[in-house]
Amino acid sequence: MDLSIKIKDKILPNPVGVASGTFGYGEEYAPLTDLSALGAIYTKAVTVEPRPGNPLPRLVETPAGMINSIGLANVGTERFLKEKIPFLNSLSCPVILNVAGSLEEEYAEVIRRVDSQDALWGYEVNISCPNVKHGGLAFGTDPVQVERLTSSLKKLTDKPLIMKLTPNVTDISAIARAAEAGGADAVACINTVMGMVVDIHKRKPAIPAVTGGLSGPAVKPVGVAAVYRVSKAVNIPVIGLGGIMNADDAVEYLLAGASALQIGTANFVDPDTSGKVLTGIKEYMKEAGFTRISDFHGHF
Amino acid sequence: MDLSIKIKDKILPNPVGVASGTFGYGEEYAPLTDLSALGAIYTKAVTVEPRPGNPLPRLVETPAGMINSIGLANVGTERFLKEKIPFLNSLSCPVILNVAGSLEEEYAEVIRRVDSQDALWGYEVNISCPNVKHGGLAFGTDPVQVERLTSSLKKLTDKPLIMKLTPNVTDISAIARAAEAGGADAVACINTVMGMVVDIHKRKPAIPAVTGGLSGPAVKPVGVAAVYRVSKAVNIPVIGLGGIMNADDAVEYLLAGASALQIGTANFVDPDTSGKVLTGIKEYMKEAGFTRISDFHGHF
Amino acid sequence: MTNFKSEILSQKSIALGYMEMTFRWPEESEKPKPGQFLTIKIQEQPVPLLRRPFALSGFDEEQKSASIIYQVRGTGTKMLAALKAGDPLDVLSPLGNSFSLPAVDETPLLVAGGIGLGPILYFARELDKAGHSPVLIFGCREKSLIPDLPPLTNGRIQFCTDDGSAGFHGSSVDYMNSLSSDETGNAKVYSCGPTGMLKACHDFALSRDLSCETAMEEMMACGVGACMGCVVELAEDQDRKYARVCKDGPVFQSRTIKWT
Amino acid sequence: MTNFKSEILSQKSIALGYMEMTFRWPEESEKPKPGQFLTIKIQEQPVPLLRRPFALSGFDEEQKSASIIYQVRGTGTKMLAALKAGDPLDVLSPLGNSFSLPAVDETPLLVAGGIGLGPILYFARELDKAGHSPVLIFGCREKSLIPDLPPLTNGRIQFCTDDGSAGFHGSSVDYMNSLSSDETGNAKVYSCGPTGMLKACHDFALSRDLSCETAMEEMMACGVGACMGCVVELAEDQDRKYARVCKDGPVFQSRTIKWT
Ligand SMILES: Cc1cc2nc3c(=O)[nH]c(=O)nc-3n(C[C@H](O)[C@H](O)[C@H](O)COP(=O)(O)OP(=O)(O)OC[C@H]3O[C@@H](n4cnc5c(N)ncnc54)[C@H](O)[C@@H]3O)c2cc1C
Ligand SMILES: Cc1cc2nc3c(=O)[nH]c(=O)nc-3n(C[C@H](O)[C@H](O)[C@H](O)COP(=O)(O)OP(=O)(O)OC[C@H]3O[C@@H](n4cnc5c(N)ncnc54)[C@H](O)[C@@H]3O)c2cc1C
Ligand SMILES: Cc1cc2nc3c(=O)[nH]c(=O)nc-3n(C[C@H](O)[C@H](O)[C@H](O)COP(=O)(O)O)c2cc1C
Ligand SMILES: Cc1cc2nc3c(=O)[nH]c(=O)nc-3n(C[C@H](O)[C@H](O)[C@H](O)COP(=O)(O)O)c2cc1C
Ligand code: FES
Ligand code: FES
Repeated sequence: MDLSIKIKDKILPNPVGVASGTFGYGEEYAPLTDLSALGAIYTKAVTVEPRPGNPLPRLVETPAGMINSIGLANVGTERFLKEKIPFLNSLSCPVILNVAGSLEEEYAEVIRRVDSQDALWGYEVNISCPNVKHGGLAFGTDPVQVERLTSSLKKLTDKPLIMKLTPNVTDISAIARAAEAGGADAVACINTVMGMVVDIHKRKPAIPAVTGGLSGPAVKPVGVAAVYRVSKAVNIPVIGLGGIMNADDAVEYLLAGASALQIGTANFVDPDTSGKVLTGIKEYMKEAGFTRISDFHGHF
Repeated sequence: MDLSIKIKDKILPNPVGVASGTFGYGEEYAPLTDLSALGAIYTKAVTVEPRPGNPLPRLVETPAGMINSIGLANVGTERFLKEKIPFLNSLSCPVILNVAGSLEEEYAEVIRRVDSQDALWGYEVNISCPNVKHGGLAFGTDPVQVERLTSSLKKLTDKPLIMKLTPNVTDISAIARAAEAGGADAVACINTVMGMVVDIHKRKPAIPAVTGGLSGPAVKPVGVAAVYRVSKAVNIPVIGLGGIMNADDAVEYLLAGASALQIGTANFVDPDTSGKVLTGIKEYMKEAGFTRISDFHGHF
Repeated sequence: MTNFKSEILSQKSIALGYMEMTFRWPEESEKPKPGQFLTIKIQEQPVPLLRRPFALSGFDEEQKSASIIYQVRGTGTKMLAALKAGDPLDVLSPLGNSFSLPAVDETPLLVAGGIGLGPILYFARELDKAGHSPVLIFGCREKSLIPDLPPLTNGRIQFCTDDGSAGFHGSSVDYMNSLSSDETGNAKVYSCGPTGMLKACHDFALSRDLSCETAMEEMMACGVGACMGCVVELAEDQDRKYARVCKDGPVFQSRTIKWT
Repeated sequence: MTNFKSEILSQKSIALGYMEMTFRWPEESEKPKPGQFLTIKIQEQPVPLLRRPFALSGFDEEQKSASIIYQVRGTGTKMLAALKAGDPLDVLSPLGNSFSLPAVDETPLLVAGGIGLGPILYFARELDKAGHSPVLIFGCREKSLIPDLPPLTNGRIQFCTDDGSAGFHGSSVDYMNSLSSDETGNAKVYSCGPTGMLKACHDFALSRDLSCETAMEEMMACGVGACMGCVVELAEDQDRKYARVCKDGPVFQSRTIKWT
C-alpha cells in the first residue's frame, strides 16, 4: 500500500497532516501524538513582523462547530527562525509554513527570509487575509489577485507552493483555477467559513471582531463540496480539510477528490485524531482493495 | 408590547414566520401548531409550470444540519391557484408566496397570474435558482441580475416584494444593496449553504444532484453573520433565518439586525417551534424592557 | 396526528441487534393502524438533528400502550436503545396510511425482512384477532436474528433463514415460490423490508397475478408531507413522477412503484 | 501531560448546583499540582464540540484518584453531572502551571469564589499537610452555596456570605479588609474565582504591598498552548500583549495582568 502523495517534485509520506493554527509549531502536541507519523505539519501563520493577534475573547462554540478570532497572532519571521526552527528541524515529518500578510510584499518577504531553511518542506499561503490595498477584501476572493500573488511567490522559491482557499466566495473553482494559472503546486480548501455569534445576555457580538471563522463538523459538508468542485476544476493536487473528525470523514474528502488532508479543530477534541485517521484510511483501503491514494478518485 | 413589523405598507402581526419549503402550504402542519398565530407562512416555491423535483434520495443528515435536494418540486401556478389557494384563503395569518424560476420571465409570469389573489400578502423571491440564461449560476450571485430581476418584478405588483438572498456569495452586502436599489421592500437571508456528503460505502454522492442545500443549527453562525452585514448595508427590513431552533437563536438574529424571522428546519424537529419561539421572544422583551421589535436593534 | 410526550414502559432486546420498545399512548390520541408510523425526537441536542421514523409494531387498546421494533443502527437508534422504562419520549403519530384489509376469502401472505417486521407483525395480529388466517413469513440471515414471538391463533408464523440454521432454508420469497399455485391462489401479499425483498415480493405477486401492498422506507425530514423529501419514484403509468412515503404512503400498491 | 481513559469513582452534589467528581488517576501519569487543570471530552457526539476545562480540586496519591469540583452550567456540565461511578472519562491532564509555594514565614491567604473553589481547596490541603497555616476564604451569595468541607488541620476555612446567612457577612474581600495590617503583614494572597473578585484581591494585595497570585479562566479550545485562543491581556509593562491561560497560566502574578 503506497500512501505517499507527490506535490511538485516532493513527497508527503502520507495524506494526513495537521491544519494551520490548530497545532502551533508542533511542540505542544509532541507528548500527545506521534509527530513523526504525520503526513505534514502546517504551521500557525507567520507574518514578517510579530503580531499580537485579536482582542479577547477569541473563541466561541457553535452547534457542532466553533468560531475563532485569533487573528494572525505570531512571533514574526525573525523570532520564528530563532525560536521555532530548531524544534522543527528535529522533526522527521514534512513541515509546511503557513504564510500570511496584508500586502503582497509581506508574503514575499516572509518567503525570502526563510527559504534557505531545510526544515521547511514547502509553503501554504493563507489568502483569507484582508488585502489592505484592496479595501480589506481578502486576497482569496478575487481571481486576479490570487493569480498575481501566486505567480509572484512562485518566483521566490523552489519549494512546493500550496494556495489555501477561502470558502467565502461565489465560485471557489474560479479561484482555484487562478491559483493554478499562477503556478500553484497544490490548493488546500477550506479555510474557515465566516460566522457570527451574538451574546444575548450582554447584547453584543460574542467576539470583539464581530465575525470570525467557523470550523469543525458543522462545516464539513461545505468543505467536501468545495473539494469536489475544485478537484474537477484543476489538475493540481487538492488538499481537503474542514471538520474532519475521524477516518470516515477523511474518506469522504478523498472520494470527493482530495489527495491529502488536514486535521484542524479535531486536534482540540482528540489530540491523536491524525493517528487514528491514518489507521482508519489504511483499513478502508485494505477493505476496498485500494493500493494508492489515487484509487480514491474517479468514482463519480 | 408591539410585535408587529411593517414591510412596505403592510403589517406582519409578529416576527416569527415559517420558512419556504419546510412547511408546504400550511395544511400538513395545521394539526400541530396554531397557524393563526404565525407571523407569516412562506410557501414552498411555486414556478409557472409544475416540476417533479429532483431524483431521490433528496435528504441527508450532517452534523447539526441536513442537506436537501428537493429541487423546485411543486404543482405549478395553475394547480396552485386551484388546489392551494382555497386553504390559504381560510387562514388569518399572512401568506407570502415563494416564487422561483429559471428565467426572469418565469418569475414574472407567476406573479402576473397570482397577483389578484387576496390570500397572498406578498412575495418572497427565491434567487438561489440557477439562471439558465447565465450559464446556470444562481440569479442571486450577481448584483446586476438581482437589481434587474427586482425592478422588473416590482413593476408587476403592489404587494410587498422580499428578495431572498443566497449565502453562497463573496459579498452578500453587495447583493442586498442591489436588491434595495431594484426596489425590494425587504430582504430575507439566508437560503441554504452549498454542501455535499459522500456515501463512503457506495462511493458516490449521498444525493444524485451531488451538492445540495445545507440548513439547520450548523449554519446558524453563517446566517447571523449575513443578517448583521446585510442590515448594516441596507435600509429596508431584513428577515433572518438559518438554524433557528429556539427563542435564544431568534433573539441572536434580532439583535444582529433582523426585523422578522423564519423557522425552517426546526419545524421538522418540533412542529410547534414557531409558537415556542414567539413566546420566548416576548419573555426576553419583557425582561429587557423592550416594547417593540426595533428595540432589538442598534446595540452594537 | 399529534405530537405528544409519552413515557417508555419497557424496552427489551428481541433478537440480535433488535429491540422492542413499548410506550404509553395518550387517551386523546387517535388509534394507530397497521402500516402507520411515528417519529421520535431522540434528544435535545442537534446531533442527530432529525426525528427518527419507526413503524408501529403493536397497539394495546386496554393498556393504552403502543410499541415499535427497531434495529440498533446508527447514532439515533443507539441513543434510543440506551433509554429505560420511565424515561420520557417525544412522539409524533400516527403518520401515513395503512395496509388495506384483505377480502374475507383472501389469505393474507405477510412477508417481512429485517426492520420490516414491526408493521407486518402488527398487521398479522390484527388480522388474526379479526378471524383471518394470516401467514407471516419472516426471513433473515440466520438463527440469532429470529425474534422470539408469541404464536398467532388462527394464522401462523413461518421463519426462513438464508443459512438454514432455523425454519425454512432460503429466503422468504424462496419459501413463497415453494408454495403451490393452489395454496396461493387467493392470497394477497403484503410486504415490508429491504428493497430487494420488496421487489421480489412484487415480482412474485405479478407472476401469480396477486395483489401486493408494500410498505416503503425513505429518509425523512418532516414526516408529515410538507417537505417533499421522502419521495419514491412511481411507475411510468402513474399520473405523477414521485410520491411521498410519509403522506401518500408508506403503504403502496406494489404496481404503482417504479422498481429498479 | 497525557490523554488517558479514566473511570469515575464517585460523583456527588456538595452545594446547590455544585458537584464533586472523583476519578481514577493512572499510575504512569504525572502527579498534578495545585492550580493545574484537566480537560474532559464529555461525549462522542460533536455537541458540545470542545473539551471542557476544570481545575483539579484534590489528588490522592495512595488511592490513585483525583477530583474536580464543578458547577452545572450549560450543556457540557449537565452531561457530565449525568455520569455515574463506573462510567469512563476521557481526561487530558495535568495542564498549565501551578501556584508557587509561600515562604515558610508567609501566611497563605487563599481566596475562592464560585467555581474557583477547586484549585484553592487543593492548594490549601497541600499547604496544610506541609505544615503551613493557610486561611481559606470562600465567599458566596448565601448559605445554600456553602459546600460541606472537612476542616483543615493547621489552617482554617472562613466562609463569607453576601447576605450574612452564614459565616462572615460580606464578601471575601470585605473579610480580608477587616483583618488588621498586623494580621496580613506577612500574608501571600492566592485567588481563584469571578473576575471582579480576582481584581479586588489584586487591589487588596497592592494596597497592603503583598504578593498575589491569581488563577485565571478563559474559553479554551486546545488547552495545551497551540491555538492562542485562551489569552488574557497583560499589563502594559510586560514584554508582550497577551498570555495564554492554558500554557503560560492559569496562575499569574496578579501584577502582570491588565485589570479592566
Ligand atoms: C416509514 C419508516 C418506517 C420505519 N420503520 C422502522 C422500524 O419499524 N424499525 C426500524 O428499525 N427501522 C425503521 N425505519 C428505519 C429507521 O428510521 C432508521 O433505521 C433510523 O432512522 C436510523 O437512525 P440512526 O440514527 O440509528 O441511523 P443513522 O446512522 O442516522 O442512519 C443509518 C441508516 O438509517 C437511515 N435513516 C437515518 N435517518 C432516517 C430517517 N429520518 N428516515 C429514514 N431513514 C433514515 C439512513 O439513511 C442510514 O441508511 C423506518 C423508516 C421509515 C422511513
Ligand atoms: C483553566 C480553567 C479551569 C476551570 N476550572 C473550573 C472548575 O474547577 N470548576 C468549574 O465549575 N468550572 C471551571 N472552569 C469553567 C468550566 O470550564 C466551564 O464552566 C464549563 O466549560 C462550562 O461548560 P458547559 O458546556 O456546561 O457550559 P456552556 O453552556 O458551554 O457555557 C457556559 C459558560 O462556560 C464558559 N465555557 C464554555 N466552554 C468553555 C471552555 N472550553 N473553556 C472555558 N470556559 C468555557 C462559557 O464561556 C460560558 O460562559 C474552568 C475553566 C478554565 C478555563
Ligand atoms: C484556532 C484556529 C486558528 C487558525 N489559524 C489559521 C492560520 O493561522 N492560518 C490558516 O491558514 N488557517 C488557520 N485556521 C484554519 C484551519 O487551518 C482550517 O482551515 C479550518 O479550521 C477548517 O478545518 P477544521 O474544521 O478541521 O478545523 C485556524 C483555525 C482555527 C480553529
Ligand atoms: C427541505 C427544504 C426545502 C426548501 N425549499 C425552499 C424553497 O422552495 N424555496 C426557498 O426559498 N427556500 C427553500 N428552503 C430554504 C429554507 O427556506 C431556509 O432558507 C433554509 O433552510 C435555512 O433555514 P433553516 O436552517 O431554518 O432551515 C428549503 C429548505 C429545506 C430544508
Ligand atoms: S418527510 Fe417531508 S414530505 Fe415526507
Ligand atoms: S486553549 Fe489553545 S492556547 Fe490555550
